[in-house]
Parts: sequence; structure tokens; C-alpha cells
Amino acid sequence: MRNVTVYITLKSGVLDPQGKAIQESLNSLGYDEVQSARVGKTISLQIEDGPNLEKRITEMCEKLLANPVIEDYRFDVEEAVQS
Amino acid sequence: MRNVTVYITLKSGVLDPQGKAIQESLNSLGYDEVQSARVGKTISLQIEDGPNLEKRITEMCEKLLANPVIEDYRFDVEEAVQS
Amino acid sequence: MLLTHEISPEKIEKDKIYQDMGLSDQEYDMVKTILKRRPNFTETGIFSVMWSEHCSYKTSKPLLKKFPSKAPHVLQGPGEGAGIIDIGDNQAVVFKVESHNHPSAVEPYQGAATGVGGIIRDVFSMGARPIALMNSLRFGNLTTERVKYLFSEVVNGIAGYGNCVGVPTVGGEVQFDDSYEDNPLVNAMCVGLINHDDIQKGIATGVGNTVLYAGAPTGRDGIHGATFASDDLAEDSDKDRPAVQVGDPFMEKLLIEACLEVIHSDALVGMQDMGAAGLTSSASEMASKAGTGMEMDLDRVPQRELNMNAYELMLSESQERMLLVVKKGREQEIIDIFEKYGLQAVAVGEIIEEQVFRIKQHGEVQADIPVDALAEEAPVYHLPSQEPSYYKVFQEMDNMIPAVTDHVDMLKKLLKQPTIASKEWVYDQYDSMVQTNTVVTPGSDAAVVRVKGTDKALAITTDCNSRYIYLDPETGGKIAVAEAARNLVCSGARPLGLTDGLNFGNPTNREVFWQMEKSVEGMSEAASTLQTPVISGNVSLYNQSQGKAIFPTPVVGMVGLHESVEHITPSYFQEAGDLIYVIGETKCEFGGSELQNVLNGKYEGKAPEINLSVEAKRQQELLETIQQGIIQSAHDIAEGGLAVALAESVFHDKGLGVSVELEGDFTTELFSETQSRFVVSVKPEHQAQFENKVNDASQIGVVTADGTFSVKAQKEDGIQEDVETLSQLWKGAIPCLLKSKA
Amino acid sequence: MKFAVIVFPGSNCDRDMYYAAKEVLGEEADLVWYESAGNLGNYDGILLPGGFSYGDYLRSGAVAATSEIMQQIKEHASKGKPVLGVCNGFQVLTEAGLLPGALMRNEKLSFMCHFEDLIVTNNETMFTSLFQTGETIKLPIAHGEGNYFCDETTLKDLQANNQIVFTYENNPNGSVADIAGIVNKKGNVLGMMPHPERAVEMLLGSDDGLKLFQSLVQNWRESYVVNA
Ligand SMILES: Nc1ncnc2c1ncn2[C@@H]1O[C@H](COP(=O)(O)OP(=O)(O)O)[C@@H](O)[C@H]1O
Ligand SMILES: [Mg+2]
Repeated sequence: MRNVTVYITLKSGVLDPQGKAIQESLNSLGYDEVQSARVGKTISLQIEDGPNLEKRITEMCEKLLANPVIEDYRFDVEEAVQS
Repeated sequence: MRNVTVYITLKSGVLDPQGKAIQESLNSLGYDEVQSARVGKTISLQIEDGPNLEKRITEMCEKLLANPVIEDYRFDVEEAVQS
Repeated sequence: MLLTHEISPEKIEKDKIYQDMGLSDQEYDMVKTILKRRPNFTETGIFSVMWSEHCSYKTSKPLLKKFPSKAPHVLQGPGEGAGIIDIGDNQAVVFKVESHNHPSAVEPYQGAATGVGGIIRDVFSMGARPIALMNSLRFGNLTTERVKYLFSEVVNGIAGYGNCVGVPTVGGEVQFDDSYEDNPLVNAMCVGLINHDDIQKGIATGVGNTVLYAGAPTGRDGIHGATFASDDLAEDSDKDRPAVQVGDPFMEKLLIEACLEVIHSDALVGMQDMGAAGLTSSASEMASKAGTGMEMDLDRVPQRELNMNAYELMLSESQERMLLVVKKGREQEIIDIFEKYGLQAVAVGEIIEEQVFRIKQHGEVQADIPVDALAEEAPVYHLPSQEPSYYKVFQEMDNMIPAVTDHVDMLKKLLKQPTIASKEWVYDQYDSMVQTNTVVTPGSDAAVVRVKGTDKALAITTDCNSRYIYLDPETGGKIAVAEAARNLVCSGARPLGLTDGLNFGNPTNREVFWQMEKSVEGMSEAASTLQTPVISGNVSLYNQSQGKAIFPTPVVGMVGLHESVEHITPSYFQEAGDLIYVIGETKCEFGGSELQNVLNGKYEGKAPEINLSVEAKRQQELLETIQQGIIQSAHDIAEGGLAVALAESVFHDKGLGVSVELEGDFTTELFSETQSRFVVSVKPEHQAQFENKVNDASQIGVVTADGTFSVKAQKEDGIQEDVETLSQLWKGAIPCLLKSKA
Repeated sequence: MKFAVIVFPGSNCDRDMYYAAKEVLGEEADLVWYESAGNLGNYDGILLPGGFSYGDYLRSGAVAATSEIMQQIKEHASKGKPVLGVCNGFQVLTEAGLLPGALMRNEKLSFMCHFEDLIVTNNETMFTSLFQTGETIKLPIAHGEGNYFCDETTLKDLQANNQIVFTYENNPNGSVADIAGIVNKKGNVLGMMPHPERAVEMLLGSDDGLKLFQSLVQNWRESYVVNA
């Protein structure tokens, strides 16, 4: 079993109003040191090991998990710890 | 300047309808190897360096960024690369 | 979690562990008598939730009996998931209100969202299609970050859930007062439409029939939620946090469609949602009503988490679950319907003759309890009540005679009070139009949804001015019912019946119980006089923190019928030249008024008086004139008095203004909150017809085209202001408060 | 004209769309469950209704866009037959690549529901021929993610090909170039955030949406008669 984490972020040219709102709230709470905030998503998958693992994850990202018009993605693969 | 990434995940046991929908959808696309999916959030902050950095970030997480009732959080701090 | 499974019956008794679960010593002894032995851990949990106020109404039952609940058109009174009223053409309307106060105080988004989910299930489990949602909300003043957070997240949660399931949220109310600072109130109401033949009851009849579990798998959500809802909100209630349930509106939407399809199958015997106290209450109530028993095998219950014990499975409040009883041998037909929607439906037990509720897990009996002990025979308490000393003081106070010199300024202040200000910030976030029936969207006295395929429409409102109820619960209770009916009548509908959400503090406090008792008496009398039977309701007690109770808040949700969509009447002025009337004389009544709040920062004195027969007569006359087609607009006079009612009547349409002249004391005429009054507008050609019909009406002015709000006084300076200026203040107040820093 | 209203799990304007097509327009229409669509070839027009397909849990419309029925809808579209996606339907169309761009969270972050004034910017489509170009119409919006986004190049393309059909008079959600609705290059696939099916009777505040459906029916009849 593998633990896969997919990190999805907005492309750099795309406005992120949610990030901006967070920055403003932090500033208004007195955290003036916060210069910018951007929001992303993680999807943690438990995947059975198999051939072409990385290729299949890439496919999942492109077909479903990320929208290439607005989002970039990357992922990590780790051996799942047996419990 | 520091790049801080806050990772927010649902506490274990808390229902994650999003994750469930993603898992089912991946399965129905033929990725049967996906056993489970859980969704989280990342918030990337650019923060000016200063005293008590980590303590202040912890505060930000508790006050605003994470909802302690249902979410856990952790964060990484990196030196921002000058551009 | 609070406790573990291993605790033995002996230890439960010796260490009084049952007390942590919410049972009193006396109740524990009753349990022992019923079982003729000590209850085990699971059984103790089952009794404690079933005997909690939330499930058993043990302290409020004696009061609820006072409500008039019968009328020829009432098809189903209190007792089932929701009440039902006939509207003709073989159709009926189903509705109920439900509170989710405590969960919302802890996790406002999910608390409010699951409140909406729960009330929708109450309605579709009767076989009705949910057609409209309302919500009645109370918060502290919008001055602290915490209150702003609660307010925005509650609204967000209602929107998040309601919008997704595709039931329009068509209206509601929000009020702000300090007493709700730590105890916000979140009451949601759902209205459904049903054909008479589809009416379905949560009853488990037919020995041998199969018990089917449908919907979401069970997790450890909200365990002990029902008892938690019946407890004081203690300082450390944050520790209860893991008990919060998370809603899945997508799953709910699928459940609605599947259940409404299942209704048409004659393989279905009964259906009930799993609400508070989950499997325990739905199963035992179904069996108790049928006079049968039920046996369940927990190993078959779909589970989301590992190693759940019987206690957890029985008490979990995981959302979006239903329990069905299905004819033996025909399970698959029903299972197939659920599967079409991607939902799990599993046989988990059967109906047995012996009237016991028997739960098995891992091949062992985990609970074995006489069915009636849980539902029918739950303890009932007749609590003592005592008139609070404050009441006496208030009754003896002299009438407040407010000193207002600058009336324009006062009007502006009132319009900016969040309780009076526009709630657009709230309702813009709700999908109020899905299902394409919403004729009158939020922002009027009552919401109106038409009934497709007929010429009819339904009007819906929620109301409760808790300040009056605090000052004088009996009068205030009457006013709450009368105001709801008034709002429906203004829209052109005949009130049909009501549902109530009784939100109070700790009932073992005698003064709180007195408030409950008196307000129920007042509501009952008004409901009788106005012919609006009480067909369903909800009780939420222990709304207090650090010993301080909320204002008594018995919310009234009322539904009315427009025989024809032609009768639907707007609450705002239509055309320049129309004559403006006030129905009802104005007295100097400022106890509990918004003006008193602005001037003194507190509520005291006597509540405004109300004469129910005068109220009924005026409502009847107004309704008749509306049905004759001679009313252009009608709006009730409520918080802030005539001045605010006039302003609200003119804010809708850009360009219109009013020109009004008032006799008598200017401050009183403008701002008094005397009851049973309306502002209506009438075309000049209908003047005589209107005046002949409505006795208590006096013309005060005309609608103008100049966009000016002009009210002249006899002796003093009048009010002369741009409608647009006033309207901006009114519209901007809540967004402005939310943005400003504490 | 015969319409298929596609019902995904979580669609919630499906019955409204059906009601508009069937009861108000008086055309033929069926509610077609996404899995049971044996043959969409029998239908003249495809309507993708609003709602929250699959809860909109990953991204609005994303999961529905990967469902098998989309293949059939793509074929239908490639034959030049009309496809209309409203609200969530629009989101499904962009996610499926039938229309360019993406719908992001509203600029002000909250869901909003009210009437908006729209400008008809192109009346030369089969959906808008009964409108005047430049005409202002009133339709309800009800969405949390209606903020249309596309890159510069795509926007230039849309403009050059006259693919922008409706714009907002007072942009409520932050959409690029005030875009409320666009068609594909061929002009037979329309996606829009506002709800024409909610505006087909004056009783509910506007019947401006009716002309959209009527245009469609009229154009279909004409082309059908010509081709028959
Ligand atoms: N929580 C809410 N949800 C939806 N609509 C609301 C809510 N609160 C207020 N509204 C709408 O705002 C309008 C004004 O509310 P309110 O001032 O309480 O009116 P009234 O005094 O006539 O009952 C009503 O149309 C109501 O439906
Ligand atoms: Mg009113």
C-alpha cells in the first residue's frame, strides 16, 4: 500500500480571492507580517501498489483531480506504514 | 521573508464526503487500486521574519486558519528564495 | 470518548456513571424497576438518550398538551415526524420546525447545516416532497468577533446544505440581543407537499417484516448529542467538540429522491429518519407506535469506522440515515431503488411479536428493553414554576414616555439596528428560487410558493419577538402567534396552522419554567382565536450559559393558503398616487420596543397589549379586501413602529416616496409598537370600497413619485429625507457591522 | 422538438428544466438518468441542468464531466445538435472540454441568488435569435462558483469568434470580461450561469428566459423542416 499526497495549487496567474481574504483577516487580527496567502488543496490517497504507479497517478490528476485551465499539481508517494 | 505552508486536514473519524466522492469517482474511472481518499487544505503564507515566528503561526492557525473542532493542522517554514 | 464499554452494571450503579450520561438517581431506579435488573452500559446509554428532554419532552409534555391541535383540516397533528394539513385537491402541506442550537454554538457551520438536513428528513420521511425551507436565528449583538463568526458561519452552513439539496430557502428571521451571545438559536423549518395517498407513518407493523437501514454508514459522530442538547452549555462545552456531526447534503439529496420513489412501493410498511439519538430513537419509536417489538443485529449495520461498540452504534448521530420497515420477502425491490441512487440499504433486523427492543452484536445480546419503557413510558415531570420578581417590577412600571427631539436621526438609528436592518446579506446566500415556485422571495412579510398544477399558493413565515415574551410571556406568546398570522394575511393568505420551536433556558429553574408555561398559554389562546392549530413543534431547553438564560424564544412557524395566486399581495408600495392607510389606532407602547433599546439599552416595562378578537377581526377584514382585489400592498407594523413600516414599504422600488401627515404625539405615532396594526396602500378608485369594509383604517397620506420620505407632524418638525439615503443605511447596516473590527 | 434533461446524482434543477420545456414551452421532454441513457440519438436537444452534481465536492461539475454519458453528449454536439448547460450544466461543459475556460469561486466567496440584468451580446446563435443584440434581459443567478475564467488567448479567441453570448450588466461574481454565457465555435453548445428556466413565467418575476428556449425550438423547426 502507498500513501500518495496530491498537492493542487492555483496557477500563478490566477486570482485567489480566498487567499486574499485570509491575508486580510490575518492582517486585521494584527498579523501584519503576513504579506500574502494562497490556498491550495491536498488529496491523500491510499493506493495499492502496482505497476506504473506514478504514471497512473499522473493520469488521475490530469483526468480528474486537477483542472489544467486553472490548477497545477504535484504529488508525493510514500510507503504506507503498516498498522 | 519566510514561506510558510500550513497543512490542514480533517481529524480522523470526521466524515469527509469530499474524499468519499473522489475515491468513488476514481474507482469508477477504472482506478480500482484507490482504497481511500481524504481531502485537506494548504495555505501558503509569505511572512516577514520576526521574533516568535513559530508561536505566531501557531496562533494564526488556532485563531483563524484551522477549525480546531474538526481539523488538525501542521506547518513548514522555509527561507523564501529571493527572486 | 466519555466512557468505555467495559464498565460493568455494578460499577455504573456504584459510581453513578449514569449521571454522566444524563439520568438522575430516580430515573436510574425506574430503569432498574423496568428491567428488573441493573442496566448494562449500552442500555444505560439508550435510556439516557431516550429519556432526555430532546427525545421524551419529559418536562414540556404537560405544557404541550395545552396547544390546540385539532381542526377538520388537520390530517396529522403533533406526534409524527411532522404535522399535515389538508389544502384541498387531494393535496396536503407538511411542516415542522426544529432547533439545532447547541451544535451550532460549538461548530456553527456544521451545526446549522445538519439542522437543515434533519428537518428536511422529518418532512420527506412522511412521504412529502420538501418544497421550502425557513430559518429563525438569534445571535448576540454583532460587536464581538465570536458573534460575527457564529452569525456568518451559521448562515453559511444553512446555505451550504440547503442550496445543495435543492430545496429553496425562502425566508426566515434574524434577531440580535445580548442574551443570545453564548447561546445562538438556530431553528430551521421545512415545508413539504404531499398527495393524501402518499402519507406515510413511521410505524413498524407486521411481525416478521424486515427492518432496513438506508443511507450513510454509521460513524462516531454526535454520540450523546441528544443529551448534550438537553444540557446547560457549560464553559467547557468545547470538550464536547468531537460530538459534532458533519453533514453530507449530496447524500441527503440522493436520499430524498430514493425515499420519495420508495414511497410508491407497496412493499414499504413504514419509514422514519434517524434524528437525535439515531438508531435508538427511530427504531424504538417505530416499534412502540405499532405495539410490536424489534430485533436488530448490529453486525449488519453499515459502519464507517472500525471497532464500534454497541453503545456507539446505537447512540451515534451520523447524518443522512433512514430506517424502513419492509414486507418480508420484498426487501430487494426496495434495496434496488436505493442502489439506483448509489445508496446502501441493508436488512438489519426484524419486527417481532414480543414487545421488546433487542440488540445483538457479535452474537450476544447487548440490550433487551421493553419497547414502551423507552417511548410511551418515559418519565414526565410537572415542574414547579414561580413568577419572577422582575415581572412584578415591570408590571408596576410607568409607561415609558420617550424623549425624542430629532425624529429623522432616530429613524436612521432604528433602520440601522441589525434586528430591523435589511437581511439581504443573509438571504442572498440562499438559493431561494430552485424548484421554480417562489413567487415572493425573501424580503417580504411572508414568503410565497405557488403549487404547480393548481391556482393555489402557500405563504410561510416565522416570527417571535422574544423581548415582549421576556417582559410578559403570556402577552408575548399571543403576539408571536398573531404576528405570524398577520404576516401571512398581508401576503393575501389565510393562515392554516402553525409549528412551534420552544427555546428556553433551564426548566428546573422555576422562573424559566414559568416563562414556558405562560408563553405556551398565550400562544394557545391566540392559536385558538386565530384558528391556527399547532400541528408540530420542537423543544430546546437549557439554552443558557453561566447561569444566564436566553430570552424566552418560542418561535412560531406558520403556513397559510392563497386560494388563488391572484390574491398574492406585495408588502411594498406599488404606484404613485395610491392612498396610504394605517389600520388600527396607535397607543403609547414602548415596553420591549426597539426605540427603548436604542434609548436605554435595555428592555423593561409592560409588553404592548393585544386584544385577540380585535386582531382576528382586522385580519379577516384585510384578507377579504385583498381577496376582492382592492389592496395594492399590505405590511404589518412591527419593530420600530409605523416609521419603519413605512420606510420598508417604500424601499423596494426606486423612485417612489411617501407623503404622510400624522396627528397626535409624533414620537408615539412614529415609533410605538402597538400591536394589530397594518400599513396598506389602495388605489384612489377603491377608496370608498375599502373604507366601507375596513372599520379601523385611517388614511395618513399618499405614495409619491418624488423619492422623498416626507412625514409631517402637527407641532414639531417632521421628517423629510431621501428614500435612497434611508434605504442605503438600512441595506448597509449588517455588512458594515460584519466588516468593522471589534 | 424533443429534449433530454440529463439527471446526474445531485442535479437539482432537473425538474425545473423539464417543467420549462414540457409544461411551459409545450415541447416533448424526458428526464434522463445519467446511467440509463441507452440512446441519446432519439433526442433533438440536450439540457444539462443546474445543481450540485456529485455534491460538487472536488470541483463543480468535475466528476459528472468524466461520466460515460458525456461521450454521447460529445457525439451529439459534434453533429451540430444543440446542447444547453445552465449553472452546474455550464460547469460540466467546461470541465468536459466542450467549452473553454473554467468556473471559479465567486470573487466575494459567497453563494449568491438574485435577479441580474444581462446583455445579449450575440443574437446570431440558435439560442438567441429571438433576442436583439444589445438587449437587456433579467434572469436569476444562483451560484457559488460562477466566476468565469480563461487566459488572455482564449478570451481573444472568444471575442474574435463572437462566442460570448451573454454578459452581466453589473458583474456579480468577478467573471472575466463580465461573461455570463458562451457558445462553442460552432455555436451549438451554450453554457451559462444564469437560469433561463427559472424565468419563463411572469408570476415568478420574469419571462425573459422563454425567448431562449423559443429561439432554440424555432431554429430547430426551421432546420428540421429544411433538412426533412
Ligand atoms: N434567516 C433568514 N433566512 C432567510 N430570510 C430571512 C432571514 N431573516 C430574515 N429574512 C428575510 O428578511 C425579511 C425581513 O425579515 P424580518 O425583519 O424578520 O421581517 P418581519 O419583521 O416582517 O418578520 C423577511 O422577508 C425574511 O424572510
Ligand atoms: Mg413582518
